[in-house]
Amino acid sequence: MKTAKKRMLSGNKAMAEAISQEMERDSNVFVLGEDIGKYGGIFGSTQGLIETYGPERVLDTPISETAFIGAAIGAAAEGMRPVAELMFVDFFGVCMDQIYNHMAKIPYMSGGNVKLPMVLMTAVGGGYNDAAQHSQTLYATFAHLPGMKVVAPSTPYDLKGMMTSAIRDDNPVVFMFHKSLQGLGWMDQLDEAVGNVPEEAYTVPLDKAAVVREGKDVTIVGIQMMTHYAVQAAEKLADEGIEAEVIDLRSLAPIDKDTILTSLKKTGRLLVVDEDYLSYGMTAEIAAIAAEGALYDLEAPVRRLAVPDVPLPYSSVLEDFVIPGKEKIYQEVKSLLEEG
Amino acid sequence: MKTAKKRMLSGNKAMAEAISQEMERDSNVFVLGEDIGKYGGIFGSTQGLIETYGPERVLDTPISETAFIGAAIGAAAEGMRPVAELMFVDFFGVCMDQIYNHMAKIPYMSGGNVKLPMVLMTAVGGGYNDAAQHSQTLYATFAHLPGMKVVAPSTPYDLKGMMTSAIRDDNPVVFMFHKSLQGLGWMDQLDEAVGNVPEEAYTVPLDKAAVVREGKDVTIVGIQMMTHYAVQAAEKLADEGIEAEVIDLRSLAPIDKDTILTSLKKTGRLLVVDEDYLSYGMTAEIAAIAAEGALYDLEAPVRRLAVPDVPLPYSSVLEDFVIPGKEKIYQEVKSLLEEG
Amino acid sequence: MSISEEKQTTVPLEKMKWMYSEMVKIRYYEDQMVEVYSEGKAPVFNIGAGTVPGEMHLATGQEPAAVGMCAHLTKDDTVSSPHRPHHHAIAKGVDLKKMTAEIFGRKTGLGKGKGGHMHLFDPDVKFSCGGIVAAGIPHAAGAAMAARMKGTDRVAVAFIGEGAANAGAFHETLNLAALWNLPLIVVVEDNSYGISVPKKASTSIESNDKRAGAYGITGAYVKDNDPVAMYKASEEAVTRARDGQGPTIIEIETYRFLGHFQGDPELYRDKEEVPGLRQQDPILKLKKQLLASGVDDADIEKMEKDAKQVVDEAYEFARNSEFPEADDALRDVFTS
Amino acid sequence: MSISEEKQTTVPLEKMKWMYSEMVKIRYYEDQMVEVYSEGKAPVFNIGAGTVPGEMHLATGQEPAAVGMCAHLTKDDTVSSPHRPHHHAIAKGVDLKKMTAEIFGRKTGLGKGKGGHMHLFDPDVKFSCGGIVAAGIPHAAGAAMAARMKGTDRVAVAFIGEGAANAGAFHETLNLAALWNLPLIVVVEDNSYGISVPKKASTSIESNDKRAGAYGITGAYVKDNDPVAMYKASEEAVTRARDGQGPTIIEIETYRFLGHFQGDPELYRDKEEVPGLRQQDPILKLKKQLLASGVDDADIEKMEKDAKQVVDEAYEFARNSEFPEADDALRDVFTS
Ligand SMILES: Cc1ncc(C[n+]2csc(CCOP(=O)(O)OP(=O)(O)O)c2C)c(N)n1
Ligand SMILES: Cc1ncc(C[n+]2csc(CCOP(=O)(O)OP(=O)(O)O)c2C)c(N)n1
Ligand SMILES: [Mg+2]
Ligand SMILES: [Mg+2]
Repeated sequence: MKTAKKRMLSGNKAMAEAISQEMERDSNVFVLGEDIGKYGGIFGSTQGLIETYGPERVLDTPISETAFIGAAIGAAAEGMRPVAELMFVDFFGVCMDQIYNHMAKIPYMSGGNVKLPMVLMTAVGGGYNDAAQHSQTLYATFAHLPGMKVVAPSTPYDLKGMMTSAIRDDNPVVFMFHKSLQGLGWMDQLDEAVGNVPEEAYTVPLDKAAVVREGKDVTIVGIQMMTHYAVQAAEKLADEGIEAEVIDLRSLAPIDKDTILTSLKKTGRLLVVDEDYLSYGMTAEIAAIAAEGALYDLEAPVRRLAVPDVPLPYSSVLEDFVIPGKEKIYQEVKSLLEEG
Repeated sequence: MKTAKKRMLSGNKAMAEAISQEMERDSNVFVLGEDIGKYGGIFGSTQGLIETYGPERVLDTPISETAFIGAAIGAAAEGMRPVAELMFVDFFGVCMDQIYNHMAKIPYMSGGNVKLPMVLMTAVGGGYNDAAQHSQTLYATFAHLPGMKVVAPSTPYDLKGMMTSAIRDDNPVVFMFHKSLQGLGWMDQLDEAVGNVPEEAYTVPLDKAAVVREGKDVTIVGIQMMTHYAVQAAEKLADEGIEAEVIDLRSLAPIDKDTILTSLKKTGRLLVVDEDYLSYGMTAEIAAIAAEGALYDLEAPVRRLAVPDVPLPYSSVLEDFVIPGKEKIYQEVKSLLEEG
Repeated sequence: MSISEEKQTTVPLEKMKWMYSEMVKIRYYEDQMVEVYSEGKAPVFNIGAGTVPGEMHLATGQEPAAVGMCAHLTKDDTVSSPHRPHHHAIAKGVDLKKMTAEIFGRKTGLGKGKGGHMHLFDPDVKFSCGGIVAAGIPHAAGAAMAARMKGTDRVAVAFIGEGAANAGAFHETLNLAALWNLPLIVVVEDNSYGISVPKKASTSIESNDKRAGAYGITGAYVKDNDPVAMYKASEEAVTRARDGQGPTIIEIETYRFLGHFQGDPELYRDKEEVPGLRQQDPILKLKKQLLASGVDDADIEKMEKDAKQVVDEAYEFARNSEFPEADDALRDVFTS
Repeated sequence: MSISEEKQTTVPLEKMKWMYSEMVKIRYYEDQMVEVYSEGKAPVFNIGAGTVPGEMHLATGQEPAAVGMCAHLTKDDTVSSPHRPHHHAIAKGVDLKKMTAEIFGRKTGLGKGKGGHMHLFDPDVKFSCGGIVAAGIPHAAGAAMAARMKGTDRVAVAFIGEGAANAGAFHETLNLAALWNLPLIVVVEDNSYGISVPKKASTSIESNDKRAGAYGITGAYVKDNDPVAMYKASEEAVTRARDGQGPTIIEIETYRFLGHFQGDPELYRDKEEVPGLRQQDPILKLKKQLLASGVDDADIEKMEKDAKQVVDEAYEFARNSEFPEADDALRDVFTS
């Protein structure tokens, strides 16, 4: 029996704990990627694993993403359960063929006869001036293509629970973790990057959004950092008597339409916030869901906030301008409430 | 002076003519890709070029998409104007890093100091049972990522005019041509794949949609094959007194919002049809544009028709089921008109 | 290193006969496919029409690579194959009925009609193929990893064309496999072309076994499309892999009797080339060797008849199978 | 093939002096960057804070590769560089003020603050770099193609780390360059690590010059981080390229004195390793050689002073430059 005392863990420790527990539970689970051994993963998601499970189950790879992700696919087809790390999601372009043409399609093309129980985990997100090739989230790039579940948890609790679900799932899961929410010692120290995490293994579903704040005046949908900024903005709005409902999407594919539509029925107003690019992005999909399924509930045009179709610029002044933050969300909601 | 007589060309001949005229006009233009020499391009887009310009300006490459697209970038940075062919868009995963992290971002990252005047042309589309790895359009995959213009012309006239514009443009342009609209001898012979094409060089803008059929009752937005199917469906609807306005999007990025919003003001109803995957796709973006900019014009919820988030299946019965066609569009419009 | 050509292993007669009948089966299978593929595509050829629509890449002439290697594999060893997969599938023992039904787009197919000719998966004999050049190499490496992790002596073989050896996946995977000492064999079938591009216009060295040196592994070259030489080179490579001595690259000189795909106008090669190649038909050569080894005409006829019968039954099965329901298209994206 | 080590070309004294002062400049530049980078990151290290935020990969100890090669290049030759670019940029003659301003995120920077430390572009001297491992190799090949198409004798050099030689882009591009006989040189800087992964855990052979054999081109190995040996190997390679004799791979054994990036805890290497490497500082060695060649202390002091002054001025310029306007972020996506 656990004590009621809260057990606080950082995001990356929560992930590493999930992986470790699943490795303990199932000898078919193994981990591979760049610098995931002694280094423990650049963002700490594999810390401690090599010490516990040794280099046979925790494999540092060469800089050969196509080879090692492809090998994970081949191993999964034989019943192993690999967890492969693509260090930054920004690198997807060197190995996307393996991800989307093979990992995501083989189960379907085989008529369900080949299962690929594997997790591709990858770091997303900007906000620390790592510029155009190391700051993207690319949520929609993955979520647009069928055959992979795509999740992006926002809290240590969900990072652990959804990682456990992902490893136990018999389908390929792309697991995106946000660098700023890992609780890294060398990044901005955010309260949101640390949270209560039960020690025992538990699962969180891979297809459910969460209402993280209830409200009646407007619905704000976000994911990862944008969810947290939305909550912060909502608190500020609350001081002015505006009650925003904040939804943490958590899963990009499959997407939980019901939670969104239910909320819109109540609030009649929608702001979608995304750290990914604006056009053809998550904000578009959710706006479309609203236009299809909640048109008669909407009291004002849908609003979208996202990176305005520019690569992520380096300089702080520029990056701050393009990535939505608490203040922009606050302003956008204020202006949205004046309409309609 | 040209005679008024119509000069009918197939889609691929129209493209090849544009490339040839630009090679003639500017010695910096050259072409590279797999089987683009003697074979003339698998889909005929480079036919006749090697005969005219020789193997020094028309380069057959090894199956090394990262190398040759990357080399095109390097050559473009030095003032050349390469036209590179990615044989099927489905292969993007082996070279997407070069495309989206370098071709699309270097101009921005260099503060505009490096220009990359290049065209990446690629074949898209299904409908001939080439299955999951050779039938995709991936429109949104490219259009979501900033820094490239992404166009997908639907007629021989536009194929020539937009290719000419693309080659003359100082920015990277992804030029998608639809296999079924090339007028290939070994594919289904479609009337739409042949059309009037002036002999002299001309340009068609890379950022304008076209209203290809006017109507007042409903707006159907499509691109390439979906535009043609929409027109066919519109003709059938016209027999029943329903006047559909059909918009050929032509350019995915930048997207021509005005043409869409203007049409919606008139019709109040929107159906978006896409040969790409449904979620996070072009249908989402256009639905979002409507939800943001035409909410008060909409008399009924927006409708979307697209590949229902499954890989493209092989068997005809299955493929026909997932790719929208004339009949589905017709049905969808009928049902849309009953609402609201 | 290159396997010494003088080395005289003798090939057991049973294996010779197996190779012969498999080659006949493959050849007959492909010949039938030429016919079936053209059904419904006349008078105007339309790739999307007919009994078997879509692209069709046949392996007529390339049988030796498949049989010489698969003679050493059990159903627990893994094979990955590219867009030209029938010879490998047949030699590996893929269920021929289900494979043919898949190519016919039927519900009874290996992938319930979802995969098609380029996407055949038979987990029972650990066979897979795919339409993206070189992409199967890492899959085989992964199977080789799994074999090791599970403590077995299984091996994995990736068949590719010579054109594929210039793709990044080739290099990345061979480095990885060499580094981790995986039981992986990459067989490069040099049929002189990648679609229309001749090898000398795609490959900066003469043959890809030479690239073994870049990974510190063994390379072997098999010339003249010879199934017996392929058998021997494969034997050494498979033995080495099972013994934990790491990967091998085998390149075999082979012949593509047909176009890249059915419908290929083949304007890029000399009209005389194929007839010349056909004169060196590996099946006829092996037949001569069998006869010289004392197998008699009747035996051979029986083998041929049996092989053909299996193929006929497979086509029959496919033709009589039902199509999937349209909305089956929505299933099998995820398993639950 | 490997360049014979005995071959005794003499290096002109002017070139030796140039290399020395560039190495000093690079070293001093990086030393200053260590300081500047830490500004605003104490007491708590936060990568996104301070004068220079974001990742920072310094080249301290790796100067020989850059100067030995760039000594043979003019501003019309092209250099592509990876995520660790300062030494190459400086040796290639990139505008140091604009480069530093870029790293400071200022409007006056090479990319108006949009690129940052990993994305420096100076078309005036044909320099570029990028943050994706191995991605710059094909860019250099493209520049080499352009050089040929324009009928010039320009060459292109891609600098990469030893870790990058296992990426697919390396293989694809070298095959292409060999095939097309491009004036391309790939310099592999073996600093023993790709982040934390030692070379022996990433690379299946001892050194990457050996991989030249896989493309039928020349490979050369430079040991001991020796700028003079690098100069000689580069001279041969550049001459070969200008003469139309095709590509070369040069691998140089070099030393990474610092972590992979600033802030790297370096738990994967022995505490004694770096002090040992520092004892073999290539700058000190070259200084000795210069002194032995008759250059006197005063000359050297002057060179050092001048080099440092240029660097100081660049930092000064950067520090005093303005930041871009926030909405400049929306410009330069497309040119019109
Ligand atoms: C990554 C990728 N690029 C290009 C293609 C198109 N393509 C299919 S087969 C082929 C030629 C393959 O040549 P080779 O590897 O020699 O095999 P062969 O067809 O001769 O059996 C090409 C270019 C592809 N399927 N995948
Ligand atoms: C395609 C890709 N994979 C991974 C990374 C992450 N990464 C950045 S530098 C680096 C190590 C590079 O090692 P090496 O090539 O030896 O260069 P060094 O850092 O030693 O100079 C890695 C793995 C990347 N930037 N790009
Ligand atoms: Mg071939
Ligand atoms: Mg290194």
